Amino acid sequence: MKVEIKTAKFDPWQEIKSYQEQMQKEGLFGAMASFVGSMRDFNDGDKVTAMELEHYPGMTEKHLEGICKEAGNKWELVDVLVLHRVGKIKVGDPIVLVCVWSAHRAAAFDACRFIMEDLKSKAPFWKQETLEQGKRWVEKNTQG
Amino acid sequence: MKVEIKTAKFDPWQEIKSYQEQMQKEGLFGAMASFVGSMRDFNDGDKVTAMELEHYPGMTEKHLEGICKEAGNKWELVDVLVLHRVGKIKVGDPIVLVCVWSAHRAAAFDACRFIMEDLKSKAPFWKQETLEQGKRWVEKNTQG
Amino acid sequence: MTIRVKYFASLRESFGRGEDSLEIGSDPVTVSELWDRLTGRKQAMPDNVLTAINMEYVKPDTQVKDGDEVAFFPPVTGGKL
Amino acid sequence: MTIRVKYFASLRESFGRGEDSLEIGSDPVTVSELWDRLTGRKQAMPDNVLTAINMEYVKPDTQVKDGDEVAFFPPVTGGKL
Repeated sequence: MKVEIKTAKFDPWQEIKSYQEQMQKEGLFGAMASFVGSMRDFNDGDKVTAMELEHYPGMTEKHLEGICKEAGNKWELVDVLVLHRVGKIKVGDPIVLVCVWSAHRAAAFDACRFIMEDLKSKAPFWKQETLEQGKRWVEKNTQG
Repeated sequence: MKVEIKTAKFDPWQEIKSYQEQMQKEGLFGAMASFVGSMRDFNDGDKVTAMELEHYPGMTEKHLEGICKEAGNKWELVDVLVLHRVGKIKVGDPIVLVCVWSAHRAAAFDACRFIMEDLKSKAPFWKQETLEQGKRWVEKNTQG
Repeated sequence: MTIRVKYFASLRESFGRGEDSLEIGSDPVTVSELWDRLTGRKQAMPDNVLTAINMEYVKPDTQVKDGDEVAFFPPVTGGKL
Repeated sequence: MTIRVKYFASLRESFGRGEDSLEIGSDPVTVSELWDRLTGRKQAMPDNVLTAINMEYVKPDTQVKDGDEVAFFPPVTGGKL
């Protein structure tokens, strides 16, 4: 299991590939479900040109590790990888990657979604958007 | 939208990356859900050393394109990529990739799973496993 | 009329071939009646055999037309292990 | 007792600082009472302010102990846009 906060842009595909190679669990998993959240250029009807993500160093990692362990208790998983950007983010940049390996597909799908939902609703991240009119702290999450 | 039957081993991460780059839809999607099914070394309690996947050339592609269009009618999607291996497959090789891009995460998760379930239960593929005792055609799908 | 028939997977193996081309009279014939002709009525078509005409799933009581491609195949088991 | 306090995001901006270190007496004090002291009771802690002690979420009526790290922050909005 790996949870990491990224302060610079990352390539989700390269990260999955490298992580999967070092896992050395080929043949053990038949399923891998992943989710990548990336920065859109619009939110709540406004054009967003940039974004800054703040976190609580220490607590954020601890919280994410807790979510992954909880998922591991609920489903039979082979491995989990969670990466999350902080800092200044540009349109199109990946923000979050959740990747779950398991023997069968239901566990991978369910656990990946569970981790994402918890991450969105409870993990200590805060975002500030830069609009044409200035900056604003986002005070609520988008639905689903 | 792209549906393709692959006769040789493919790298799912490289495929997603290349496809996403040529989409040129950065900023339009905030969510990408993907699933990769790969070959396990066990099934129904038996050790599987190799597998051969057969398909119905023409009908398989047509069927998969139909599933993707159906998903596009049910959810608001930005793009869909489906790749599926046929032929001789080794342990650990990727067999299927389903990748869905959308504005919000619920549509991406739901559509990715919908396509996978339909693909598993209805798309014309047949697999023959090589066990230590010989070959066998698989007559039923694994659950979930 | 001329009908092209395809078999896949375990059915291809039991028929010993992947394809047939049939010349049949102009009388209406259904997919399952075609199966009976092909097997010499040795066995009724098993319930789990799937059937397609021109690459679309059909029920076994669907009638075939001149030039159709009819396919018989076992339950699908695609995707991943 | 010594309490370290952290503020994040919009709260950090309104406090004008990200961190405080407080020396308070040994009388029992809860997280929300700590908020009152920090703001000089100018405003009750808003309902949507989240609170943590030593990097674990806690309810505002939880008591703080010597050496604790207490954090106040607005609703989380992580993940993706």
